[in-house]
Amino acid sequence: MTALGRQVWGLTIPAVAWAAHFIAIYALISAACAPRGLIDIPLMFGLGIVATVLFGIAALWPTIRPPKGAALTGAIRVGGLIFAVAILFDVLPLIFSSGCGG
Amino acid sequence: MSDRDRNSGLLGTVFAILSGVIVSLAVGVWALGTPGNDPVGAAAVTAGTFMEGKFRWLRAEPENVPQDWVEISKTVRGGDPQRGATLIAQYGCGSCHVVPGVARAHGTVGPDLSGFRDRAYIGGVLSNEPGDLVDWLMNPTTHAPDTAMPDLGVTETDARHMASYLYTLRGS
Amino acid sequence: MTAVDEPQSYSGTRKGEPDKTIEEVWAQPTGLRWWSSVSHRVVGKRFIYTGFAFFIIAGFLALLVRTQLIVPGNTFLDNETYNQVFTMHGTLMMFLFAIPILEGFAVYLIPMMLGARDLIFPRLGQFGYYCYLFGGIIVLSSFLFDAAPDGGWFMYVPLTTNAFTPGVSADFWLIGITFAEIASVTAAVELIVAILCARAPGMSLTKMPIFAWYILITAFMIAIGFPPLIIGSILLEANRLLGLPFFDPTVGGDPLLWQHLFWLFGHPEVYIIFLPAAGMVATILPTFVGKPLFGYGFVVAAVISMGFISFGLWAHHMFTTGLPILSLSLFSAASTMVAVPTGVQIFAFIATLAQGRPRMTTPMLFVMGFLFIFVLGGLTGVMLASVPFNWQAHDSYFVVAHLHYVLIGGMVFPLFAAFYYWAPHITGRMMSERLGKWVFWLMFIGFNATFFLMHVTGLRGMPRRIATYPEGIGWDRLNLLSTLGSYILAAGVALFIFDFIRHLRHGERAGRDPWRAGTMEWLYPTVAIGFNFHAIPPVETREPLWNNPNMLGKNAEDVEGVMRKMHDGRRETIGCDPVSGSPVQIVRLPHPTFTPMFTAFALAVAFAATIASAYFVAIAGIVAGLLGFTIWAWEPSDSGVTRDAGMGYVLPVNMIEKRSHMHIATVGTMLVLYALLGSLIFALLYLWNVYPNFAAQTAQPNLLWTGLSMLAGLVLLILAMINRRVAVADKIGLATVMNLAVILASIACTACLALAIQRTDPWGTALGATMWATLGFVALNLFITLYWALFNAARKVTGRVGAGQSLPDFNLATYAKGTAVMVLITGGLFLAATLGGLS
Amino acid sequence: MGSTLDQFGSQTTFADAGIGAARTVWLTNSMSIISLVILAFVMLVALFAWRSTGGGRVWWIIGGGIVFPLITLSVLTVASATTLRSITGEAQPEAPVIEITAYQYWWDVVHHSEGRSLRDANEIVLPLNMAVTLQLKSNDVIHSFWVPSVSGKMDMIPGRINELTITATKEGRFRGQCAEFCGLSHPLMAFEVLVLPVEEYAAYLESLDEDARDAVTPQQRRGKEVFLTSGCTACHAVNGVSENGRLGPDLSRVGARASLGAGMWRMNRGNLAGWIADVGDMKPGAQMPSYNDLSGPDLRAVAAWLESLK
Repeated sequence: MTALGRQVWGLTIPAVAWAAHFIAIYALISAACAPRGLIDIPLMFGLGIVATVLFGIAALWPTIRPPKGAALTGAIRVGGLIFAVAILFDVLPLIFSSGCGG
Repeated sequence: MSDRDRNSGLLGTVFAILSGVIVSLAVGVWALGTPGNDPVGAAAVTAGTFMEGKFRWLRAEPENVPQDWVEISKTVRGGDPQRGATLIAQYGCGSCHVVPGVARAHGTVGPDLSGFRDRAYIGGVLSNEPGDLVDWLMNPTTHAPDTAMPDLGVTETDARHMASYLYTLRGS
Repeated sequence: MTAVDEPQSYSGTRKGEPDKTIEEVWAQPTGLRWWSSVSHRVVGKRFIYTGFAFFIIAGFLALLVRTQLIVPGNTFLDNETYNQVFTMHGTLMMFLFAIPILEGFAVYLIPMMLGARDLIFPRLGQFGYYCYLFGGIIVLSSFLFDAAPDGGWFMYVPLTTNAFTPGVSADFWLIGITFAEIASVTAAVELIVAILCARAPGMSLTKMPIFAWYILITAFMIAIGFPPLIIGSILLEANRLLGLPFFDPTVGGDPLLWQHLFWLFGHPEVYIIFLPAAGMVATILPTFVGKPLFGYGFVVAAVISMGFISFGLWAHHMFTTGLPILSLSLFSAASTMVAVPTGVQIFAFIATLAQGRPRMTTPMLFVMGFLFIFVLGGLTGVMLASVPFNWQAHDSYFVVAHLHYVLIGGMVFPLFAAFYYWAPHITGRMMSERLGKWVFWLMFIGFNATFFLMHVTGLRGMPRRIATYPEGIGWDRLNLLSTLGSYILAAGVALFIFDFIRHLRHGERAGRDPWRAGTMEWLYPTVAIGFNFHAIPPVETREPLWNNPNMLGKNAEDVEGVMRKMHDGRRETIGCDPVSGSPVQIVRLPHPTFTPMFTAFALAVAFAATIASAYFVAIAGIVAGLLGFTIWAWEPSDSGVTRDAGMGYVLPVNMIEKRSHMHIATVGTMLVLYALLGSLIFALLYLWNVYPNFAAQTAQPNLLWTGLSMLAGLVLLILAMINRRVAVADKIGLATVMNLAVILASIACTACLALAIQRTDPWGTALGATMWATLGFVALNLFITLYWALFNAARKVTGRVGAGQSLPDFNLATYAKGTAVMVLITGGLFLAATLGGLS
Repeated sequence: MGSTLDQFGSQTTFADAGIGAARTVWLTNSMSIISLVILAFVMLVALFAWRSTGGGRVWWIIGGGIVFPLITLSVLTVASATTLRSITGEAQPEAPVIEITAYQYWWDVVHHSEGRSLRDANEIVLPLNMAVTLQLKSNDVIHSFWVPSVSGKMDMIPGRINELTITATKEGRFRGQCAEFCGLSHPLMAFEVLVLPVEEYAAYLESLDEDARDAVTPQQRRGKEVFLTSGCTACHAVNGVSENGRLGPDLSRVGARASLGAGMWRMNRGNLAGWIADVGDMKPGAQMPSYNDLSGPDLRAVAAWLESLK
């Protein structure tokens, strides 16, 4: 793959990591808080943290070590940062709430 | 662009911004006020009265206008049309009648009261005169026992206000 | 095969006409045949003009709404008419104005900006336009039948089910809009491929004009965002026609499922509308500043993150539906996050302003208006992400104010900037700067007068969508002023229309590159030739007209580039590597044809007949449509030859490999199809999760047949892989055999899946109905695979395909693989239901 | 000029008649002010950028586009989460339960008290300073329960029971309205909330349990007879007179309500008569037929009797 190709991947990976994380958190909340009650709250919490660490690293990776090439490095850094913060924001409700609430 | 053009352009911009701000402020204050609270309207009226006083000479005084006897015959003593409109809305006349100028008064149970002033009869039983109208509004069932119009318990004062409003409804 | 074949040596329905000049080959059809034009310029303009016509109609409806609300208790419109009017206002604006007109601009501009002679699938463009036109006509025609939709543009169930909306008004909406959406999705796939595969030599992704990035991301968002609504609409229509209980809570359906599907589309939709318009701003702004866009990379990153994050906030339209507080907090947090990429873009625009001395032209005025209005709209959007505030403001006039700030500020103002900016390009004349400033100020003042006050109206408790309101509870004067403001706004639009008509005859003639812009669409004198480039110039920078002295220094037709010397007598453009932009192939483009129009018309008949319950006509329409597609695709392949494009590029025509534009389009289509499947799977899991007791009542799939269906899926997958290898190896006879094997496997997959859930009653529970819907969707894909394989086999048997022309089989293999994976996924879900039980 | 509905008060969210509303007002106000300040700031920066030729700086984008929003958003998230918790934290398991079912286009209200289910309609009486759990349901399409001056809104969705805890903190009448588009007469689907001190609330509950007031005058007796013989009882219930009608609002104390037609018209004899004679005009799409076949005196009698039910 060309250097530019790798850089484009560097832009995409954090985005995909965010999407996977968001789907994971949404699925966990749905599994825990819907009438079926597939999993209990502590498990939801634990899996949520695991997913956050995992995808958070994936999202930050290109920011820390951008693929070689100069064309998009700035954009990769900013993009990775935005998505990492978004991942953090998405998990905040899980951390700060004691249950499904309401 | 000469200095003069630039200056007039600047003046124009400042003027436009200032008048924009003033108009927006006035409109905003008016818009946010409740119906009973209208400082902008009051200020406008005050200003208008003041200006009218200053420019009264502009208005020609009418001379020898003949008396309008129809006008006089349809005048209800002690009636305030504006108060009447409010009362018409409060007594719920609009659920049966169309009453122009009263919000949500578009009932189709009773007759349309548009152009009421030009009607010949009231409820098909009384002639359309101020006294009879006030009486009808207070006790429709005494005059027409089979009418669908209920006695609404209208007091005489209220009836006078309402009647005076109804006489403001002219035919087209 | 020699490296460079003689022009006459390739096959094709259209033998090359090398004796013709390039102008003659690209000549626009005239007379009645004008309708058969496939040129991106013509189709783009048609999208723009038609979209604007819908804007005028929808704007007129908005004026009716405002007039009704001018005083309390008004009787100008009765409740029923009012409901129809506000429903159609929203529907027309969102589906038939905003997206199509922006796609029209993209269709018109993208090839010229990127250095292509036409859009990559011209016939698809024509097909999309006619789908849009006919769909729009179907929706609008409901007024003639006195059956205009009146359930709101959001069509919430159960209000729009048969029980509460008998008659055909909702059908008009569901069918007409779904049809028009086909246009949006086809245009999206086409734009993705056009941007990735047809750029000037050397235009790598980082050298693309920023507008192309915006459109690329938008097109991806359309491809993923529209499917949930398409699925939702089909489920609701199936509910209305067949009584399938997807949304009926008494048998395990859920009205909220519709809301989820609708907003899964509806929220990204807002960004789908905003992004192309922001792309216009990012194109117009640098021109008038005279310096390149500041922070190109930041903006690209911001657009990508916006494209993703905007999918994560659909439920913030559902804060009051009683979702768990934890869900609300998640969506609240996700909603606020979208402010970050927005902020990056806004500040990149501001930083661009600081680069030079901006010229205050009419387009710039509109851009500044955009900045003001959109920032305020964005800020109220952040307010709405706060859950407690949302509980008060939701469905009140505050939201009306917010959404108009975002949409009019974020889309209509940039659009008007674009009208003034690109009008000389389209018509060859400049619009009036003087009138333009009047248009701007009327629209700006009118807009703010109308909508700023609505924030207050809403917080004073006025709900949306009410035809009348009682007097004296604090809304009278605000509404009066809003209405007056809307008349001022309308006056601005009217003045614009006057200016546009005036400028067609009396406008000053525009010179070459009248605004001194840097992007390639301005290379030729205004109202340029129909094929954009005599020779496609290599591109080194993002603003070639500024940085390459050759470009504006020479006559446009003399600018050096590839393909100058090609006189094959065919329409062709250069195809490139998606990332680096280096030329990899020559793409042969079709000539004018009526086939797509006929196909779209046949489908329109099918859809309209469905509304009228004339099912035989509908079936006839579908058959005719299928016939249309078949004729469309029947012509022989252009692959298999190599041509010298000049400048040292000797390139294959319509190459057979993964980077082929056809293959990328197939992959793009699979993306759409997987989004559709994903929506159905979401529905399945949602219903299963929310109503466990009804899930338990649904009959479990049969284990044996489920297993067999997965096996059949696996076989299909392997066959598809073999089919590709055979295609690449160019063994025609073997490929025909593989086609037949794929057909058999498709039939086996369909039969096994159907037998697996034969005991499940689609009318019994909503979950059962959704299982059948999923099966139906997979079966449709299997049918397309089957039909395509049959088609390929037929072409090979009849000798329409020669050596080195196995591109259709190459693409079929990709499609069949995708379908096989769908079968495996569906089979896996059924298996899980059987083993884990539905309870 | 007074208004016909001024007795209900306006239905503004800028109010402190309930905990939900009062605790949101400061959020509304502060967010509005901050928004306008940010708008002004961005515009000033743009103006500055317009006039300068110094070139953009990357830190503008980083600062203005990322850092500043993140700080603001964090503050906002904390503020709104705190407010949310303080509102939803009012829920108490032993709070009185009021079951509200929305119909196209009216509200059925059932107070659950000491094992009794006490029915009323279109007027929701709440005890002062006491958390109440509302169980919100729908009989047909999606509606939304909203009393802006008291609390935020909550949807009423068929097949679901949404719970909303509200605490009214001010005596008086407040207007509420359906906030989700629900069909033809959506704009005419309002209601009133009457907040009473706890003792008066208890008395109100007792009054729901009692038979309706007896007909006294000859006209009222005639009205009751017409009511019983004209088919009204198929849909409407009046305690002690006919208790099986459940399709329409309970009329046991209809005359005591301040409004008619789900919060839309003043309760008086004129409006009652107009309503009975021509519902279709006053509320298009309502299920009730228009009784224009009643003779004039009968119509007046029914209206008079209904007005007397307090």
